[in-house]
Amino acid sequence: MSDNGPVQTRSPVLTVRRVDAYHAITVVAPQIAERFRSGQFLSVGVGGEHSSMLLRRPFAIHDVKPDYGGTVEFLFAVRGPGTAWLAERRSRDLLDVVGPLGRPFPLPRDPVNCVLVGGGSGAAPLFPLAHALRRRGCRVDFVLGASSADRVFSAISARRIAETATFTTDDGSFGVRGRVTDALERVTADARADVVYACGPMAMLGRVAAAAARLELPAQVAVEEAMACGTGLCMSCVVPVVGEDGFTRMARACVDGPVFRGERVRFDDVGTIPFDALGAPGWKAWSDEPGAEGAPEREAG
Amino acid sequence: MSDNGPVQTRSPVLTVRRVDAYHAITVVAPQIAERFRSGQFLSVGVGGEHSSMLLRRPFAIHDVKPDYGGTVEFLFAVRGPGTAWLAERRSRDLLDVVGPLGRPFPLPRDPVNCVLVGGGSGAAPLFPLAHALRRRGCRVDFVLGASSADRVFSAISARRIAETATFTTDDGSFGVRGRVTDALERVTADARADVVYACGPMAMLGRVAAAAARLELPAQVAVEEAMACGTGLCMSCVVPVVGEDGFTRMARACVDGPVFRGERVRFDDVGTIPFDALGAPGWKAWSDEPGAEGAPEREAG
Amino acid sequence: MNPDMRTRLAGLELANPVMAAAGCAGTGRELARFFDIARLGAIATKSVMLEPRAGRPAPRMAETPSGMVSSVGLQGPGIEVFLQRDLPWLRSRGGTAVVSVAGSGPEEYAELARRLPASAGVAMIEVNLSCPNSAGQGRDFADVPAEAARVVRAVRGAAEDGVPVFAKLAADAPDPVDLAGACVEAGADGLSMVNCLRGMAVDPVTLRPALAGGVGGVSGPAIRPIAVGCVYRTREALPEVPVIGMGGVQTGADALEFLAAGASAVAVGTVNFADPSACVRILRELQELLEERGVDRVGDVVGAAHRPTGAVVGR
Amino acid sequence: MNPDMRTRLAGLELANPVMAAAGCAGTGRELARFFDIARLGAIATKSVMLEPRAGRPAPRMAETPSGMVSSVGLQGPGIEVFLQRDLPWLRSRGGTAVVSVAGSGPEEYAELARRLPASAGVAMIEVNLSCPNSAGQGRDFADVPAEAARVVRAVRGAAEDGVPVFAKLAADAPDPVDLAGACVEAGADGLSMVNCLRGMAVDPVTLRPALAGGVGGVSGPAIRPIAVGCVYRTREALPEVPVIGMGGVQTGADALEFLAAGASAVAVGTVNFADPSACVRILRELQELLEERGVDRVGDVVGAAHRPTGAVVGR
Ligand SMILES: Cc1cc2nc3c(=O)[nH]c(=O)nc-3n(C[C@H](O)[C@H](O)[C@H](O)COP(=O)(O)OP(=O)(O)OC[C@H]3O[C@@H](n4cnc5c(N)ncnc54)[C@H](O)[C@@H]3O)c2cc1C
Ligand SMILES: Cc1cc2nc3c(=O)[nH]c(=O)nc-3n(C[C@H](O)[C@H](O)[C@H](O)COP(=O)(O)OP(=O)(O)OC[C@H]3O[C@@H](n4cnc5c(N)ncnc54)[C@H](O)[C@@H]3O)c2cc1C
Ligand SMILES: Cc1cc2nc3c(=O)[nH]c(=O)nc-3n(C[C@H](O)[C@H](O)[C@H](O)COP(=O)(O)O)c2cc1C
Ligand SMILES: Cc1cc2nc3c(=O)[nH]c(=O)nc-3n(C[C@H](O)[C@H](O)[C@H](O)COP(=O)(O)O)c2cc1C
Ligand code: FES
Ligand code: FES
Repeated sequence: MSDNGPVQTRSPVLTVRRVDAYHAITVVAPQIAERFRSGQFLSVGVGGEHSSMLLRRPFAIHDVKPDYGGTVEFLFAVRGPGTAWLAERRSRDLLDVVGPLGRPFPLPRDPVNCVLVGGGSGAAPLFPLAHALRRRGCRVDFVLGASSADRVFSAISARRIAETATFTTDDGSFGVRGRVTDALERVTADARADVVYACGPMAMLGRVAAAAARLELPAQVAVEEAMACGTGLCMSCVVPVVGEDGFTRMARACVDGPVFRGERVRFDDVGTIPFDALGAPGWKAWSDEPGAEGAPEREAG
Repeated sequence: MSDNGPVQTRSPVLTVRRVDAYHAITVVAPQIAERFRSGQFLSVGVGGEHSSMLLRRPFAIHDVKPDYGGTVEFLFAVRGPGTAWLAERRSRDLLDVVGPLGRPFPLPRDPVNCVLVGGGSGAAPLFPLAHALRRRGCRVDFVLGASSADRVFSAISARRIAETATFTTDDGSFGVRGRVTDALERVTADARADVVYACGPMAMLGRVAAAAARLELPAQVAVEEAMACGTGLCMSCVVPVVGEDGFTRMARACVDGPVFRGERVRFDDVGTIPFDALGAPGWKAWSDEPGAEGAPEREAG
Repeated sequence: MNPDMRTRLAGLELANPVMAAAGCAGTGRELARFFDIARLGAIATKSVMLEPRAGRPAPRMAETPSGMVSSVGLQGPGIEVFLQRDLPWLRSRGGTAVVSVAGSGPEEYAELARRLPASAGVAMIEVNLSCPNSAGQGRDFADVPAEAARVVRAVRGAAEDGVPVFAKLAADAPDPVDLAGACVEAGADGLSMVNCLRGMAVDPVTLRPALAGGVGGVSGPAIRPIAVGCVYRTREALPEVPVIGMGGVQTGADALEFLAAGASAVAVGTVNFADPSACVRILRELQELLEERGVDRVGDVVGAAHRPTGAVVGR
Repeated sequence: MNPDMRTRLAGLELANPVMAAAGCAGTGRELARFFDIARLGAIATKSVMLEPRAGRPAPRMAETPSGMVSSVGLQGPGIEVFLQRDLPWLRSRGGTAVVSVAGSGPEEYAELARRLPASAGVAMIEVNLSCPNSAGQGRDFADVPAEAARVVRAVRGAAEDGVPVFAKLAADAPDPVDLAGACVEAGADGLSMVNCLRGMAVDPVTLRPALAGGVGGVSGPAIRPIAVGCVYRTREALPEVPVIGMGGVQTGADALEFLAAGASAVAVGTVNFADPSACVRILRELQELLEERGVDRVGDVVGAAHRPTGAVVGR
């Protein structure tokens, strides 16, 4: 309906490639490519027309190209039956794709210095972000972490796009042994960073957000909460997020996010309903109720 | 387990062809090819690994060849979601196939004259039967009926195999306008028939069986009752069949059939439990109970 | 020849029989990004309560074969915000609003009903008696006919006369038909059936319940035969009572199945998650099916499964 | 390191926890064409009655999303033929026989139990309380705890001491946990759960009920979350009572899900129709999963979902 909202398409697969531990699928989807802004994701129906797998699978959009009117690429690791099915697609197969979904990364107006931190496949949305930042004259530095070398994401293109690219692996099989946060302070200092962008597992994001706060840097984080619909309908993807009015609400990662301001997400309380969240059992006991009008549903970011 | 029982295989598709209104799929399945006798069928899992369509689809085996160690062909019309999915298979796809299933057509010891009557896709099992009969020196004459010309099954090979081939269509678009039974008396007389074999919709089989009885010819009919398992487990495919002891039992078309002696099937009572069937409400009131030992479960044929 | 798709639910006429089910259509805004929500017969809103509610912790959902199990716990902004923000928005887009209400007792339900007059844009009140997702463990309203009747009576008493009140029942109530009868006697103008069935998934890695809430509600195509059975048996017992049928509607053929079983309208729930355009697709498919059959009015197929063979409409 | 797959069901030890479910495994002969039935933990026979029974007219079955709805009506040869033909055959092939019984009242159930001693090769009697497929419309035994208790008491009284008696319950009993409690109090040594849920499909062409019997029983993977939920809640209420879990078991992971929820064994029903080798495949998959997790004995995972996080066996 709205011109920059998501669209649903039956998109032909252009290519399916292996990239280290990942699979990359490119689909022809001009309307998605045209609307896309970095940080947004798409969702794919899996299992075919008579699939017993009802729910769509969400994936970050990794690349968008103008070929064939507009193509969109996503990368994924085989994890369960849905991704296993996707890995078996061949070119010309049709995929049911919805996108672009979610709020994009906010881009700075000025050419500032940006450190981009990614964990595992969570690095995917940072690549189009890096390009967008570069187009605005920003300096980009990468810190990419993974469990092992083959899960480090697109090391070569990271090196190509960024001023510097630092890699960490849990087992030391590539780059520095350790976590992305171990390298973060040095990289932000060297780069004279003005802002941190991060995407990856929730625990990593929590550590990055905390580190950024310590370094007094603003952080934009893109969360990967399990999603059943990806379109804001089902309320399955909630995370506790502090709104501008100071109240914590259970925000939907798919439409209120996936990008939030780092300090707004209550990472320690993810997977719980904080006792002081709006509408938690007994929340009234301690708080002044926010005015009805003032209550923003989209409190995030 | 047993050497001539059915097997379950993951069989690669060799070819998918269109034949008039039908699709023909040939799979490589040496163990099925080797065990096959005409009149038997196979069943195919549809929709892929995570299909919401749980039940296998049964199809008559139309042809068996020695290539690639043994191939098996079945023909089908697209009818619902399962056959639609099958029609989209390509060569090298794997199909989950179980076969051969069911009791085959009994073959005469002597070189007698056989009239083979088929309706629509029901003609499929008559082709391997015709070959088997010819190998035994039997005379074979075909009567094939269908709703319209494009549904007449393999007219050319029927003409090639048989002494004569007569065609009937409901709309007169091919052969004689009318039903197979309209042609049956003439063909059996011309061919000096000793036996009638038939396969097709239940109503047609009923008419053929009645006509054969009138002509005092033995008839072997292969029924196509809806099947959920095809292996005798589920009791969904029952038809009322008179056993050798004179008692009617609800026989399973998939394992007690699909081939029955024509006069044994109570065609008028298909879709009911006849009041005098073994175990029907009140059946005891009128009948002498058959001895427990004497009660053959496989009363058919 | 386009069939006449209008359908009646007690006093209410809908432009067509395809609705979005409560809790599966957001506030309407989310679906409006994919199609014009004024094209739907109606939209049932997420069950609203008096107060804001944070719901259950995540994980709230797990996929199951042809369905899912969920436990959201009625997260919502409360009636104030609903009346000031969500309902006016829905009306402004031409949506027909079936407002679903949930309470902790007859008084809370009644208070909600009082605040939902036709003038606010309420086309119908749907009484959610049986949400296994709600925080409490007991489901007295849903499981005990007398309790359900108390709630329905309270709502019917408090709601405006012109606003039909439908009672929404779960498929795993001890006896859905009994419960339906009790609700109708207590003044329900019609029935919505079915709500989710209790169920659970175990996480294959941790071997713990997959949902934070432990037991949740099963929905989606998996429950369709159970839901169709409930509608069929209720129609048999209460042939005059209008029913909104739901539970796994995925295609126009599924909608037709519910109509034939006795529903006057159908609601699409879980399938919206899988296919955000599902409601309008299903409406189109249903219309095509009716056309193919030569049916003039959708009402002609309602309850067709109860008529003797041969008396089926169309060809 | 092969995990120890033995499991206990009251007095009975099974070689492994994978069984074939009643009415879905024929007499054993049909499956024996695909694998050695002695490899199964046990085979539950089609519920046997005193007299031969012709069952319901066809159509008896319709496919539904990830499941089916069926109404066979307990077609079977009666106890005489069963004892003279089917049971001896099963024993001769080394099968462990769980004999399912169905009757029209406590007396008939008891009479059946009397004729099923251990010496005839009966490892367990399963009391089918709740077959929506049976000819009568009422399901009193299955729905009313006191009625279920009467039947179980009669069977336990009539059955040999050494033969465990399990009560088989439907998932859509008004309160499966209540019913389970009543059965155990009446002497049931364990529980089999779940039997099919009432449901129905409408034929898309005729718009009439797809089954000759109208309403039938829903089974298959579609009902798995409902079944797992029943097992979980029963285990919570009756932690000492052994349970055979069933309802849509399709893979080893599904079997593990039931075990974690509290079942000591699982039975495979509808999936046998889809995959005649399912039972042995599921057994193999389960064994592999336990191996991967480093589990020594299958018993260690039974009820794992009830233990606090971290107390889960294996890694
Ligand atoms: C916004 C977002 C972006 C993502 N981007 C990527 C990406 O670029 N590359 C990539 O490899 N993965 C990404 N993921 C994770 C990816 O969606 C899951 O790996 C995938 O859904 C697993 O499906 P499955 O059937 O293989 O696994 P299963 O575990 O069998 O899935 C079962 C169910 O759980 C859900 N689920 C399981 N894990 C996740 C998860 N981590 N996140 C969300 N849902 C989950 C599935 O959607 C499905 O509904 C992203 C997730 C989100 C929310
Ligand atoms: C022994 C036997 C041999 C057969 N041989 C052939 C053949 O050679 N060529 C051919 O075109 N068709 C044949 N059929 C019919 C074929 O099995 C059905 O057309 C097919 O199952 C339809 O599946 P669907 O998903 O496309 O249709 P749907 O109607 O959507 O199927 C839904 C369910 O109904 C069952 N079903 C529907 N129609 C039939 C039917 N006529 N017979 C059995 N089950 C049915 C399906 O198996 C499935 O479980 C045969 C049937 C039997 C029993
Ligand atoms: C995530 C989710 C949330 C739901 N929330 C509500 C609700 O708030 N009120 C209500 O009456 N029903 C609620 N339902 C039930 C649906 O409206 C519907 O009755 C049920 O899911 C069956 O339909 P379906 O199979 O099409 O989803 C919810 C269902 C789901 C899956
Ligand atoms: C065709 C069919 C016949 C059945 N017959 C019986 C029966 O005779 N006795 C019984 O206790 N359960 C019977 N059941 C129920 C199954 O044993 C099982 O409890 C139920 O189907 C759920 O398991 P599933 O989903 O694995 O099939 C039958 C089920 C089906 C589908
Ligand atoms: S995934 Fe459904 S609301 Fe976010
Ligand atoms: S199809 Fe299952 S017994 Fe014949």
